[in-house]
Amino acid sequence: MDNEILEDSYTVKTPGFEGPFGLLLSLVEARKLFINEISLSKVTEDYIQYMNKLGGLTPTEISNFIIVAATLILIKSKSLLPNLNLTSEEVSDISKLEDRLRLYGVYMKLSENVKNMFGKKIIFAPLERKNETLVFLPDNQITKESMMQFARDSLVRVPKKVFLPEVEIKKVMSIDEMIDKLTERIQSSIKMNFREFAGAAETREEKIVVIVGFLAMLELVRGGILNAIQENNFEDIMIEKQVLIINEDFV
Amino acid sequence: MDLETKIEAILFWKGEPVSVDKLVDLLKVSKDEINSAVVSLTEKLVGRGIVLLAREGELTLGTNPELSDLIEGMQKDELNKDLSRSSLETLSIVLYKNGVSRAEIDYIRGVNSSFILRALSVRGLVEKTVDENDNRRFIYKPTLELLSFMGVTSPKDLPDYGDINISIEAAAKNLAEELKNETGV
Amino acid sequence: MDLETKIEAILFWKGEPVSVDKLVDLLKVSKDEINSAVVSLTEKLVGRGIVLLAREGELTLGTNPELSDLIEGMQKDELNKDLSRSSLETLSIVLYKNGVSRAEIDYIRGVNSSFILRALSVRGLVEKTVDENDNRRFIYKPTLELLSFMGVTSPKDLPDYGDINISIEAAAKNLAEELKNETGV
Repeated sequence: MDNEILEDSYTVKTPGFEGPFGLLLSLVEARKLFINEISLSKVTEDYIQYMNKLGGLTPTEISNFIIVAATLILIKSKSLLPNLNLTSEEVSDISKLEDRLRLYGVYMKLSENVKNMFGKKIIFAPLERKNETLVFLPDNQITKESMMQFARDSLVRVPKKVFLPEVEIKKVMSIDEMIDKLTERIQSSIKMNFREFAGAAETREEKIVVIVGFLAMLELVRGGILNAIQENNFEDIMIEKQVLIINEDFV
Repeated sequence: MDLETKIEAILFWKGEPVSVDKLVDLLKVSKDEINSAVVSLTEKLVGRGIVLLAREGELTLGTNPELSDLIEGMQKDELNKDLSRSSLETLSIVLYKNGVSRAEIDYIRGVNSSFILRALSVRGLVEKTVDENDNRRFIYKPTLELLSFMGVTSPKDLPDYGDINISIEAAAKNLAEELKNETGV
Repeated sequence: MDLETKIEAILFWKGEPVSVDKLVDLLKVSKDEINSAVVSLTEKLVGRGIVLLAREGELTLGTNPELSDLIEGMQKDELNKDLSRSSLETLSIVLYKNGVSRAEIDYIRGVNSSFILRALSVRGLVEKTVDENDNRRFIYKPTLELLSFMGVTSPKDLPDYGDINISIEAAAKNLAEELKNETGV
């Protein structure tokens, strides 16, 4: 049961996913599992491996994946070490992830309808009518000055390229800390519970191998986090694929 | 002339979406009267070459979706029927929620959607409007153009439209909490 | 779908007279069949907002003549209405870009501008011409009447023309590239 790590990873054929939920859902579905803690703990390694292989993502996109990875790590840790104490916040993170994944799944099912229907039976609007009456009807609001102002205003509202928002960096950095602490907790938990591992020496060793493997996995995640943060510590490094910021007041 | 006849004539003459407010103004009747005339006009048009497209507050006439191939064959302009993965995800949420904030879309998708929403808005498939219930926030709604590409005259005609709401309630509760916590950020 | 339904859809969609011969050609039926479908369509439309008009072998749909006062009033109303903020903004882009495609306006404004451009052109403020560099697309220009109304002979005489023109050009180009890959496949 616990040696899932040693099992071959399930492959997700094409990157038919857009974000972290898409990846996670496709991993769960590839194993024909339902969404719950058990299935999520089973796909954690696959998820992290995929995440580290994903290329060409912006730091913001990477951080979206990392945030989900953090919760998966909690789930996995709990499944490896049932007596690991999780904070109430961590417990709620886990149940929220399950709920969100189910919600995402609902919309992905619905998106099949959209995909099947879009552009198939179109309701056409009538063609543009030929100008019946040729008139010139200006408006006193149109002046040289007002037009200049409107043109300038529209330029102000054009989306700007932005860096990864500071909030995102903070979120990702806090996950780095979390992994630190978790590593500590797991290591001390191994020491404390070493004797409590039930069964023959063989099973015990197996368990240790699994946990050590998992700790190595945590290091991998940390690598991804470092990449995301480093790229943002230097202001002159632009996000590779420029992200547009949309001012909610306009558009 | 009854109200539905007048509405039909106005929509035909305009040839583009007309707001219900505008009809109220033009025809000097109440919103409720317009709405019930819309119901009977929709019924009268069953089996006709023309359908009435309606969403909250806006109406327009279009060709019967069953005649899509016929009209498309006559059409010169090329239609863009392609949807990227992120367009598809985002449109599904906007259509089935029929009015949704960007925060909710982000929450469901797990990624930032501002870029794709702008792209879909440029394409005329979604529209950003001020939330009637809370004028400090914006919601995204399907446009009549989107409905016409889907071949339905109202979001309620989408398959599985009625069934989804229950399964979504539980998650929506969590969402409300989540969003409350994040507004401070 | 029966023949009269198809004819109704085609006439509605075209919005201008279509010859019976053309319908024979499009629908692959005989002239007699068209003519009898026209008779039954005319009957169906009795008392509706739309009527079928037939003249010298050509067919077209129009609004019910009994509603002509309503339609005329609406037309007048519309033309005398003050321009909305969105219309004025769109007009300013047409002026400062001096020859702009609808897509470019859409990219800059972040929304689809087709209905607004239509309204501006009905009022004689902008005109749509075929792009000399690419005859599959249209560009919008300010009309001469608009320029003289503003007291300029060319958009170049507008305040800060050079500066704003360059910024708009650049924005349109950048945004077009950004969005190109987003909504499609």
